[in-house]
Amino acid sequence: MPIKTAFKTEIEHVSILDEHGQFDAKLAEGLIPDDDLLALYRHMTVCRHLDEVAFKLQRSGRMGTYPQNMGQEATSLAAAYVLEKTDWLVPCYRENAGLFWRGVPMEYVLLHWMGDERGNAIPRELFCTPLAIPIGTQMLHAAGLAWAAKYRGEKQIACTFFGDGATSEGDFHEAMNFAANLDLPVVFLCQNNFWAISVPGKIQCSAPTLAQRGLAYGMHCVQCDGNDLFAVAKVVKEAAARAREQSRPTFIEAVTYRLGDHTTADDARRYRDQAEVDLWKARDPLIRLRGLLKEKKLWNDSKEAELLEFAEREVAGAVQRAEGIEAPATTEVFDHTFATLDPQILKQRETRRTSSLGQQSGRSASHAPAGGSH
Amino acid sequence: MPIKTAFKTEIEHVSILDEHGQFDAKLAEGLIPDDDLLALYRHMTVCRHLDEVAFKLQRSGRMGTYPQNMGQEATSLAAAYVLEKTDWLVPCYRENAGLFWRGVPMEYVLLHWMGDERGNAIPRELFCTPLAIPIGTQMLHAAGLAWAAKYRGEKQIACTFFGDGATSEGDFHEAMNFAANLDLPVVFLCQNNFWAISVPGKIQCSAPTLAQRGLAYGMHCVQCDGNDLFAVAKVVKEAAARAREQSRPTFIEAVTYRLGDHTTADDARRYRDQAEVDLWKARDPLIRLRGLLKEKKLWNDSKEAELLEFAEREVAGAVQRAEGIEAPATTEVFDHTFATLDPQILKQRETRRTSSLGQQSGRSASHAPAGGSH
Amino acid sequence: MANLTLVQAINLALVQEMERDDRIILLGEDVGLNGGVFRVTEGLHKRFGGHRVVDSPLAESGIIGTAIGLAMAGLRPIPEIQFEGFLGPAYDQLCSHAARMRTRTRGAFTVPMTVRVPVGGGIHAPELHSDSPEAIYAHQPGMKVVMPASPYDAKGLLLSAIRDPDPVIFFEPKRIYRAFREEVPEDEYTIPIGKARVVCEGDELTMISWGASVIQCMQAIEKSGRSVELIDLRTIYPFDMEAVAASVSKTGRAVVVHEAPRTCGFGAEIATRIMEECFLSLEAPVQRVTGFDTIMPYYKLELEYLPETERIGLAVEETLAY
Amino acid sequence: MANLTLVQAINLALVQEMERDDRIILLGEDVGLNGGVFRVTEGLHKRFGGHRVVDSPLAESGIIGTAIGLAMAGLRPIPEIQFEGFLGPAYDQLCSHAARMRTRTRGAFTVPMTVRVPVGGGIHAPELHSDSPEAIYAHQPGMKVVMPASPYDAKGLLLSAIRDPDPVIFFEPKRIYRAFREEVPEDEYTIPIGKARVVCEGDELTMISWGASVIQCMQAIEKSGRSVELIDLRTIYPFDMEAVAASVSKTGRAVVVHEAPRTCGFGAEIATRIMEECFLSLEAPVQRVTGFDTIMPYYKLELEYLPETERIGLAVEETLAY
Ligand SMILES: Cc1ncc(C[n+]2csc(CCOP(=O)(O)OP(=O)(O)O)c2C)c(N)n1
Ligand SMILES: Cc1ncc(C[n+]2csc(CCOP(=O)(O)OP(=O)(O)O)c2C)c(N)n1
Ligand SMILES: [Mg+2]
Ligand SMILES: [Mg+2]
Repeated sequence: MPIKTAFKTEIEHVSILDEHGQFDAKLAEGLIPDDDLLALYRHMTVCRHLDEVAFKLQRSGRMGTYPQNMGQEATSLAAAYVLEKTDWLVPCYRENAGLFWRGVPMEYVLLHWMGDERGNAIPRELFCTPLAIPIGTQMLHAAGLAWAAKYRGEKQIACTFFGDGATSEGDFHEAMNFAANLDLPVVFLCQNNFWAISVPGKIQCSAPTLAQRGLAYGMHCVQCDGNDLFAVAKVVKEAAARAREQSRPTFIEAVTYRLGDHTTADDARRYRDQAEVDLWKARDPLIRLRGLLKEKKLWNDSKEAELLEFAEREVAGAVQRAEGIEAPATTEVFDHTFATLDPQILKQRETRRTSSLGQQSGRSASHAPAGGSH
Repeated sequence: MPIKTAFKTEIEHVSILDEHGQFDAKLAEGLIPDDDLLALYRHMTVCRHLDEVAFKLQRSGRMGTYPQNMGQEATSLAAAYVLEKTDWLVPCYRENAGLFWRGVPMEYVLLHWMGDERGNAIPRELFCTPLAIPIGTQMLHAAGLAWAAKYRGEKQIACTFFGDGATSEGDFHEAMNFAANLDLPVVFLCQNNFWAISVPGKIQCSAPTLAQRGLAYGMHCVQCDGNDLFAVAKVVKEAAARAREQSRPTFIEAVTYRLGDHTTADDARRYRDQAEVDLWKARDPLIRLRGLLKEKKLWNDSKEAELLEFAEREVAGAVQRAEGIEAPATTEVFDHTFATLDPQILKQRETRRTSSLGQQSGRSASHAPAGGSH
Repeated sequence: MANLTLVQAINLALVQEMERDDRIILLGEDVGLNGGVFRVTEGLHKRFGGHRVVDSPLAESGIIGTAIGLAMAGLRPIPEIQFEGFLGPAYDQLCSHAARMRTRTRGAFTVPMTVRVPVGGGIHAPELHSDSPEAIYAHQPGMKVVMPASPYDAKGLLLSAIRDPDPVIFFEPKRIYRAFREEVPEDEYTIPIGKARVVCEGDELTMISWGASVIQCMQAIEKSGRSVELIDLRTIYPFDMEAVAASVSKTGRAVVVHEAPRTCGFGAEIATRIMEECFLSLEAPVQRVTGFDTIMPYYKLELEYLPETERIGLAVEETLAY
Repeated sequence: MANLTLVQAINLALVQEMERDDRIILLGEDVGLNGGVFRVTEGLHKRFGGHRVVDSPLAESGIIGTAIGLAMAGLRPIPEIQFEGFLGPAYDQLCSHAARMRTRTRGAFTVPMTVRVPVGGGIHAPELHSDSPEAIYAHQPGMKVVMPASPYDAKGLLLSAIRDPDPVIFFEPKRIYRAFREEVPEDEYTIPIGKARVVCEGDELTMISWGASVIQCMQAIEKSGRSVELIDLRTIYPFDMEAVAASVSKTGRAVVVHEAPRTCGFGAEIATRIMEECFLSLEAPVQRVTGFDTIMPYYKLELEYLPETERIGLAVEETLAY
């Protein structure tokens, strides 16, 4: 036959606990015990509260630009929940819930947005890389981290998070392609929230699904409801197994939505309809989880009130720790450029000057009459 | 249903004149009249001869590194044949056949490989961009050229050529994504010859087909036998129509093979089996086209002998013109940096010097005793 | 004549030039409905439509690469890169293609494109939103690099850049996007690329700077009480060596101020050229007041990094005392 | 002790260091079976296997980006970029990540990676196979830049680079890959990063260069018959200003030679530093003999572009006559 089929495929969409409270108990079987469910709900609530507090901190000049995570908490949290504690989390900047679950202290993320690199000094034993500012670049690091584990024969994998916008960058493609062709144990978790600042998803990907990005690499790919803790847990768990056992990557499109502005520097009303936001408010992962917990008789209003108080205390404590840290010393501008500073940086460090005359006698350079080293 | 199908697709493979001489006359209908078929065969033969001559020129030191096109002639030729004369051809460096068909003088390509930029000064009315050295970068220019046509409301489209290796570059992804999401009239024609220098195709794309790269963008994609003039003509014709009429891009995987080394600087015996090469020698586009012509009683051995003589004359003429051109003037190092040279470049041009003392009095700078502008 | 910020002056220049020349297309991330994250393209989408003010995919190489194609086809694209820290992914298209196309093709193809990029520190922004990569692009032959330091200059230089037949990177110092206003004529005017501006005259020392640092220089000069001639370079490449040499020949002393790291910053080029051309007039070594040879810190420490009034003032004193 | 070319010396260093340290992984285009397009990794794939010598996809950002991940995990990747002209696509990963990781994370993550890159012109190669971008990376804080000019140095510097806890770009001047041989000890030895080599002593003028140009300098000096001290920088960043200043303080005159374009080339930094530190000893302005401020031409004209013996010789004469 001169015209034959060269390739044929299908992509699945997974949903377990939907926006109407429909719950597929069979698919959910064994995924999340009730105790954990409570812990996860509490965790999301704390994260949500952090967003509110951070917003106010920014508005009152106590913090720089901050990107709210509001509405997207379920995705990174479910992933962090099902992964091993030694699997790499390679985030972008809307993964507070997952990072905190892993154990990153809340004040680290606050410090980052307060313009302080100490917020990135995440203890290595947490296996989290710092928030990534240049979009689309960190997935390559995830591929390298996973590669290192494979090279060493360890069963560690890497899970990397990014947005719909990030999938437009060339580095996204290269990361997916390296992982697929070199058989690297990576989970690529795209949080499709339909917007990249003001640019709608169709400008980033006009295909029917974002999930099909993975087909380009012969990678297993799947779409799930990103506001559904169970669905994300299920697909990430399967992807992790595929990575751990077969050293094969997976591409996951988690469909979600950011309920807030892009960052505190943004005003989303300029480019999107309130109707759309309202639609997604109804799909909030917290609401549906609370609904399920109530249905299961695990939750009630007084517990909720208690939880909110707890969240306030937690977040207030983190803010206090972040704001209470001593100001960074000016020497910090220099000290981490290299493991060992070269003479030139040492001189700049010592004198705080770059002009050669100013570098001749320490901090308050005298007006030396003679030139350099002669 | 909690697990449903989010996406479903198939990709076709098109073959019309296969390596065994099987010819699907129905699919071929109206594609290439017999007269043109003869002209195309002649053209490919000339191109093939050029490869042999160029190889010898390189070996005898009369030309720099040269990439033979041998075995891949059908792909770019079929594309150039079905496109309008005003459609952009945006090549890599194995598209001699297509470029010459369009009208690029053979000596231009020779000059390029002889280390002479004049080989890139392709008259604009030919709508061909110069050979691209950095792999994977030119597809973005094709997207821009096509975009400009669309912006102006012209029915012009762009067809860009690249290898399997090129599809690993981030720029490939960005070009495909821009074209798909901004609805640009581009034909992306990948010549999958299974090798990127010594690196096998599976390292560039481990998916079952390269064609499915296009699925990531919701782009129409198709695979064809790249050594089959008819198949390529058919898919490019359809892609061109899709571009011209609907302003939609297409991704084509043309399966082919380079019969020679990567370039004259390469020795393919280091990394690939002769058996593989032999297999593909039997799939040579020239052989099967000659077979068809003979079957159609349009060709015989004396015509072939005549043609070989013609090819020798053609190529010899081109070599003569390329070698006969006057040496480039040293001023050429400077003259095209900007439309108007700035004072600094003018001074460098005038003095052929970069040292300030040497720039004070023309070519043979005197040993001026005094410094600069005082 | 209106009293405009730098953002408004650029917006005005874009509006007027787009009215005049329909070959102009703006493209970039969020340049459309949103008017750019700094609102420089505010209102243009509405005025000129989505076909001329195009929200692109989030891909800097793609933005520059397609703009190169648009320009090769004869249009006048004005791509915006959202922050200078995201020029990196476009480095290859800029340096391997945009800057080389005319030379490569002996003029058969050219790239008349103006790349708009906010630049520099001092606005409490996140990482990679505060760098100063002008020297990187000044080192690339075939590329012009412009950086205005005032609303008036911004409009005049942008018009020149857009009309230039070759690629221009137009750096917009974000620290002064809204820091002050200036009278900017409604009428069309251009400021030639390659010509510096003498901000204030003086005969004891020449200070050379560009972009937002010019403001710090002005403050330092005022504080110093000395007679310093301040030159705002306006164009980084090709830079106005004539103006610099004329001034240093007069003063015999020079200080260069920029935000980028010192090593291989554009200050090195200027200092060397001064030495080359004014050797016998030089009374003191040319001094560089710049960023340190370290990574631009997160914002808590950014003012420790940037060349501020005090550091500039010290360099002036030391150079005069030499 | 064997008489080796630069290619062989690097190959030997890689073999020995890979034997010693199994954290080392080589990755890049064609580095495997093919042994690299310059055969620098010849035999390594066979010796160490495909898991340590990895043919990567054709994607420079991917090569550097994954190498960063490998290094962050504690391995010692040695990515190869096939030609310096293809560093462009990796510019962002190098400058936004590799160079910044230690500073960004206050040392929690580091990138001990050595990027091998053939560099420079003079071998009749196609476009973008003959450039010299060392100044670009010297301007990036957090990045070390090394360029040997001899087989002996190549081995010793490469070992230092591999063992360095921070990212190093190791430029290999392809013009002298096989141009001459030198005795290279089998035994392990290192040459410290940041230390220059005095190639020949002299007291009339100091010449500073690096990479393949060192050979041109030697020829020019011999022809000149003058007493010129030639310093081979060996490391571009951090460069050995002490050695340069000591020499220029003695000679009072200096010429810097490099292949890259003049504007913002590393010569500008050296010339400025000399002026800053040896101002009162300088008898003449430091001269730069470099590539022009134009695109590196295709090979028919490349020798007109590169700083050749004659141009260097003229600069020596003029500087001495000043
Ligand atoms: C390389 C790069 N380009 C541009 C930006 C500016 N920028 C910051 S966030 C953003 C949008 C990201 O969209 P997406 O990936 O969908 O993530 P989301 O914010 O929606 O979670 C842009 C353009 C950047 N940070 N990095
Ligand atoms: C950006 C870039 N990286 C590396 C190279 C070196 N190089 C030249 S050709 C080539 C292989 C190209 O393979 P493919 O795209 O399949 O084209 P083919 O040569 O097989 O036609 C490589 C790696 C290059 N020219 N540009
Ligand atoms: Mg998004
Ligand atoms: Mg190929």
